[in-house]
Amino acid sequence: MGNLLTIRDLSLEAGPRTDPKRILDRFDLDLDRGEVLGLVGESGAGKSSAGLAAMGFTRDGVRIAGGRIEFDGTDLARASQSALRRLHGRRIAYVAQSAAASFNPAHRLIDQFAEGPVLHGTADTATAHEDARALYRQMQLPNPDEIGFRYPHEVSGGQLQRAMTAMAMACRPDLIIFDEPTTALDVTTQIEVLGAMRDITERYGTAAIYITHDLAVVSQMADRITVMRHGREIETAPTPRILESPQEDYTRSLWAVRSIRKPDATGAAEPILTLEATSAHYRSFRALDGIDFTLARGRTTAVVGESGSGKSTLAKVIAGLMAPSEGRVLWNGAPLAGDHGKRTRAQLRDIQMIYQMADTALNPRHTVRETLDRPVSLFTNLKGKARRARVRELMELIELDPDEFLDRRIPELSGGQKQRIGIARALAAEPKFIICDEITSALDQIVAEGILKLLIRLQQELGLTYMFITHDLATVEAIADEVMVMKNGKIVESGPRARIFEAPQEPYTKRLLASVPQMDAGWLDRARRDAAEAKSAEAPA
Amino acid sequence: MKRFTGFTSPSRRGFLAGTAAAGMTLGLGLTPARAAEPQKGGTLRVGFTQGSTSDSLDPATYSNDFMFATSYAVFSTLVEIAPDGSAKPDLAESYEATPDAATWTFRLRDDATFSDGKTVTANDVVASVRHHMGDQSKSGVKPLLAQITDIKADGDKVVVFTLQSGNADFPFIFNDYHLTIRQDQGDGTIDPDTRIGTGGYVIEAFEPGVRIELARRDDYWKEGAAHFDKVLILKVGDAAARMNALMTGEVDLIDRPDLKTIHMLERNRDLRIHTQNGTLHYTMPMHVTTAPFDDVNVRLALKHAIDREAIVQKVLKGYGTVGNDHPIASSMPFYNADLEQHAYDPDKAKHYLGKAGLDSLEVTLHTADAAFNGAVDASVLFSEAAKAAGISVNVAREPDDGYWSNVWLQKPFCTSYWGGRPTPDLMFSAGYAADADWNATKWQNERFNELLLDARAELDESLRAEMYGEMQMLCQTDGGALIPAFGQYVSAMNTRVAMPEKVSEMWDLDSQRFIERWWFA
Amino acid sequence: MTLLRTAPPTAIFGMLVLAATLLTGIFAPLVAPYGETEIVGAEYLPWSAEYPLGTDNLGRDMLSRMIYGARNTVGLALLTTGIAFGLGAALGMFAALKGGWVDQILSRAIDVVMAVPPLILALMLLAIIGPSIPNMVGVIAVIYLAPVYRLSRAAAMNVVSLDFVDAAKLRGEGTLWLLRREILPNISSTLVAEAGLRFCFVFLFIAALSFLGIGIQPPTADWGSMVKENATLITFGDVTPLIPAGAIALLTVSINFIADWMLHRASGLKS
Amino acid sequence: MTRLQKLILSRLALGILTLFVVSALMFVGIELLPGDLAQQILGQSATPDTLRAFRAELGLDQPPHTRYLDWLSGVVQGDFGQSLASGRKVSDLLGTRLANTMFLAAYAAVIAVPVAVTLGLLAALWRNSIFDRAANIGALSAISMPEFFVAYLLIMLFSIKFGWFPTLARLDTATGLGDALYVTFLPALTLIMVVIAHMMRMTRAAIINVLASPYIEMARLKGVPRWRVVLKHALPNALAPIINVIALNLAYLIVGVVVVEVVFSYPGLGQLLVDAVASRDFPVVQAVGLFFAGTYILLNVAADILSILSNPRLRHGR
Repeated sequence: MGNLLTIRDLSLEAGPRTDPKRILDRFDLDLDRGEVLGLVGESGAGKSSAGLAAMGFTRDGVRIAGGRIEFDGTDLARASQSALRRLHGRRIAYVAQSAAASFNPAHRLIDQFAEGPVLHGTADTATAHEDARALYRQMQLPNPDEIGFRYPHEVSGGQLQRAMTAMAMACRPDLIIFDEPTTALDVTTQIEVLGAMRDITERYGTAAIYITHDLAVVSQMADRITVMRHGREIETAPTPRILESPQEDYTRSLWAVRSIRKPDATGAAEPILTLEATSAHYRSFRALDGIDFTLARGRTTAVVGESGSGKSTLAKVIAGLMAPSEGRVLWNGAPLAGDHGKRTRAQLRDIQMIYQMADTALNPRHTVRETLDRPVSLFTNLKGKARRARVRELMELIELDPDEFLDRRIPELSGGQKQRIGIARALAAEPKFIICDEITSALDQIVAEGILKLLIRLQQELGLTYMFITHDLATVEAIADEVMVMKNGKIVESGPRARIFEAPQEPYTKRLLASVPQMDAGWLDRARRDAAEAKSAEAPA
Repeated sequence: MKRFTGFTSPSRRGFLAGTAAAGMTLGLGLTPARAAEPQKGGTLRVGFTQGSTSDSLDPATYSNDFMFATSYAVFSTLVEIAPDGSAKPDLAESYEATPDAATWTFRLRDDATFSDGKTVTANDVVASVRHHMGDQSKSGVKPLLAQITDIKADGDKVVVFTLQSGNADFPFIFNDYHLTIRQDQGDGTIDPDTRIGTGGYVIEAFEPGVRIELARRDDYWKEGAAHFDKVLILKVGDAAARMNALMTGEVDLIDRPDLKTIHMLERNRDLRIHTQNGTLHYTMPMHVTTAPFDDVNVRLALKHAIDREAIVQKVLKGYGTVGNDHPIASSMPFYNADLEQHAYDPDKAKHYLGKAGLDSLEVTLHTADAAFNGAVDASVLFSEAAKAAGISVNVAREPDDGYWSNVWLQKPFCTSYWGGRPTPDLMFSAGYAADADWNATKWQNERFNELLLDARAELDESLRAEMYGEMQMLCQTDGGALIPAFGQYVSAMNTRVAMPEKVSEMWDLDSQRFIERWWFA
Repeated sequence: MTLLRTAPPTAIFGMLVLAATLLTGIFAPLVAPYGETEIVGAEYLPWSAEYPLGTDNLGRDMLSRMIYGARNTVGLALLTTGIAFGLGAALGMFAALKGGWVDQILSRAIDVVMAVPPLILALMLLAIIGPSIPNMVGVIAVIYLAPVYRLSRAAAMNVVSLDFVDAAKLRGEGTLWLLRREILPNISSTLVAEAGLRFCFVFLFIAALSFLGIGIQPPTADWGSMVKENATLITFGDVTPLIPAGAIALLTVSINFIADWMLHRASGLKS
Repeated sequence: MTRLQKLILSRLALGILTLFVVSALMFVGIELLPGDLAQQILGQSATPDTLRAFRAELGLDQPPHTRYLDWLSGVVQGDFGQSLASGRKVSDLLGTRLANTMFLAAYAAVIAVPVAVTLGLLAALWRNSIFDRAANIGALSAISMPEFFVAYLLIMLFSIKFGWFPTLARLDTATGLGDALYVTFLPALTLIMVVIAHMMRMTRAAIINVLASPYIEMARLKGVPRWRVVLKHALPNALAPIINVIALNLAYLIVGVVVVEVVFSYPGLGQLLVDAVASRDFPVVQAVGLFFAGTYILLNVAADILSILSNPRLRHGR
């Protein structure tokens, strides 16, 4: 064991030296040649820092406080900058989370590919270009001979991620660090990327550290899995064993989050919101294309689709942030103005929205109290003491301690806490209908789970109607009564949750459902096969 | 002298070329270098403060030193003011008047030629003078020519002017830089942009507001004049830049050096400061028709409440002399030296206030540095000094732009200046006569106006002296103009520049005739 | 005070200089040995115990003039910068928030202001309305409002697209609230950092106006004018003008140290 | 028509509109100025009679809008009219001045731009090093001194103390390019010192901003050396702000150098404009004003276009 990479007692620190924050705490790791190790944990667990440390690299402000990083006999923790530079890209390569951000927008893909080999002297430019085409082909990129001559912005996200993996392979390194490489991708794209990555590492026998928060994904990729929390190793074991019999409580809790199910809705429901032949345009681009549907009071409707399918535009149109170019929106049977400025205060109050990014949805310069007090004062007649009491009550509704949190500023909260404040702010208006726009996609699974449970509870207590926009089908399964599948601004299929999940009619829906990662070992191969078939079936669409 | 003795210490010697010893040059401007005999040769390079891109050769538009000097160098006048203050024939060979001084006959020189070789004729003179007359004229000299009822060419070389009434000082008018002579185009008009003149120099290059290059005419008809081979006048508006250029030897002569640092310039033994008196004076006209200035005692109180010495010292940095509330400079003919000098005397001022039946007085003085450089400081000094006499002078600062149209002649008490005139008659007629356009005080003294007319037509010098003496007295005691100081002209040059023993003191730089009168030693 | 503890030495130096300048300015009459325009002795007296920096061309105490200059110059520059930033930021944020034709009209108007050379614009405007101190402050504020507008509009554009602004709009918040409570706090650090540099430019602009004779008028003590008044001395090797010029440079550098640090902190907060 | 062409056209159209507004505003400004050309030229010696004659000759007695429209119709036909004050054609008047201004601006720019960008790059490369700090303090000191003062300092050193360079930048004495460069060295140096600081700081800031991008980390993790990271990976992506600040400073070099022109008695457009405003010579003010505004607008458009060309995302727009 550990004949390629051995990390022992590694500690990383950040912040002032007098009061340092531990990012990694006496962390150990062993990796064989050709082995793939999965690093799993929530955000802030130190996964990325550990991955970068495996290259002997720390981000600005982070320093190595102790320990060794032995790569093939060299201690990277003590190696000189030039020694590290000779290793980077050549023997240890890195694949970043967002290929769109990690490719230099000013250079063509193939030039960025060739830069490493030429610098390291493993190839001249012509050879490198030839090799690039070969690797692009192996990564199953379309037009492998010419795609390299495009600029990053001209290539889609999934293709970029594969091109980046190809770039990492350029010097045929001994080790690749994959840092959440598919997190930013749609599920359907993810399958192709994962498959290509796995193929190429297997083909060249490259060892890899695969960092992710998605258990299902890591179970497809890794030989062994290390679970991390708070910069420490919790548990390490071969993949099948850790899936079947996790030893630690924390590991078990990670496994358990996929278990909520909302009770099935019963009885007929009256309509609350109706869209009639609604279309919306961004200049000439038709983002919504003749949408017709009715939402039922007290129910949760999930709107599912890949990015660009028109989900968020739909939310904007309903909220009044974007006027529809055709059709109309009816609220309780009455037409709703397209522009929020022309809606009545009661209408504004009735329809609230919770946003995907809690970071940008809450003004970072305000305190929690200011954030909640404002809608309370605007939408209710409460004054003075009653208003203060209402703010505290809202905090209790979202299960945060008023005394502890009310006077904190937004940046001092964690992601989940911010999202709860976002919910509280919506609730402050005492709405009837809440649009939830991808509200859990930026959260870790355990946290997301808490939010979903909270929403279910609130719905039952307050009789709210939700429209739940998401691309995560697991979330849909957990919370939705009705499901609506969107693609290219149109509704592909809609119906009760059970029917959609159990008997999808449309090929696109089928493919979408099949793309959801499963923990069983054979899922990835199966899904790649299915996806290929489904894609050919829906090709005319 | 100033701090930083290290500047002249041996270790720093040579910091400025030729500054070496700290020996001070002698009294200001008293010892200009003089070569026994003027010599020909050399290129005189001059740095001038004024000069504008809007300058043109049209004599009707001359408005700054740059063009005055150019005008005198390239063109000539019928008459020039000699260093002794008299009117000396120039293009004219002689002039004479009828006994009533109302008809003047000018005989032109036979040898005077234009730079294109043509001789000067009477028609040229008539056309040149007419250029400034008539409804269409925009010339600054137009008011002075209004007295002419007729101009006639009498043959080729004689011009006869007929005036409305007698004017003994009439020839002095023809020293005016506007009235330089151009060729008649044959139709009684001149080409305003012509470069063909009768002066000692021809224009080689002219960039308005930048520079003019002059070259001496080999066929210049005047003896003992135009010594420099070439002359270059540069507009160098910034005082520091002018002084730098003089110090580095890029120019030989500058006008208006920065008075703040002139003491530093004096240390340079290669340089010389030249000062000369002039007719330039600073005034504070009061409208005698407006209360409280309509009371002569109030006027006298104010005239005694101003500290003239302080203004000369602080505002003019010593480059000036105190004024005596009349506009006649000591260098001018008929100057009345017997008048008692008005001086700062708060008690006397109070006395006059009492005579006016007042305990205290509050007046507003409108001012701007557009009136003259330092006008605001002078006003502030006045205000400080007048407090002792129980007079509060509120200094109201006006915008520089539009000062002459919005303040001067409009506000009852303001600051102003006069460049001066060569004779008392011209001075008084321009600014003090009852009907003068620029009677800035609206003063209507009967005796004064009567004397003005009489003296003008009088050809007897001693009688005139008496009359002008009385007019100066009337102006001083009864007039509305508070004239605290006469300015001196200051220039700086390198020691090669030489000039005659006595220079004309009306305007700066030998009354702007330095180009043809000065030389390199 | 943790703020001060984390400040780098340059920023601390900057704050000390700024504080000293402000205090000197505020308490000028108490600190200065002589009056602002008081003529205390002969002209150009050398440095001495009595006149620590000597006297100037009119025999006024240089040190006292410097001290009053701190009040006039810094006060004016602060006031002008303040107005330019207040108005410029307000308009810029407004344009970013409203977009559409409001943005177009404002932006084009600002284009026009920026297309005229600032010195010429100041020259003309001051000639039209007269060169008093309030007018000068107004004119310079208008001129410097333009770049501030651009900056704040660009910065506000980034904020306006954020969800919390949408959320506020959906609450039915008024424009004033959106500007003041939602946008301004999020662009203030950018503005503050820019204000440092702009403050210096205003400072220098006033000095340039003084140079051309339309700035702060004598006898008011002002560092820029003092440099100008004594500038000719420098060619004679006299260091007098270096005193006010040095004061300007010191203050400028100090303010920029502070601004750099604030910018650094602001960028640190973002990540 | 490509997107780029469309953008250039629309920006130019907008620029012409802005020019028109600027000219109208300048005209109104001159109208509002106290006094007119006749008053300014005749000064204290003006009498009502001469003023009237002068105004009639210049056409100043016409109503303002008539004069403006006359002028405008001339301009549209390429005739900028005559200087009211000297009667010379405005185009002649501008000719040498324009050449002088452009010469000095080009001189300063050719030196200042590469030096500033290089210094900025080095400061970013060796961030927080002694060099960085020294460059930063130097730059701040340079921008914190009034430019006329910088000029006087240079004159004291190079003209008066060492006697190396003339204090009057007289292009008319220059016989060749070398000579011209020599006589205008001090004004050029003054301008260089003034603009370098700004451009350098901006270059450094832009590079440092880009250095925080993920693709920079990626490049470093590929083993790319630091200097190459800055030059090859950061610089191309920081070009837009750098180009913008260069454009701004070029505009300043052409438009904002009145003070330097005064100190060195350099006959450039700035002084011409100040003179023309002072004498209310409206056609000259308009011509120079329009040239300045046009320069500013053109440089801005050029900066926009170059920014786009430097950015493949915009260049190969979707």
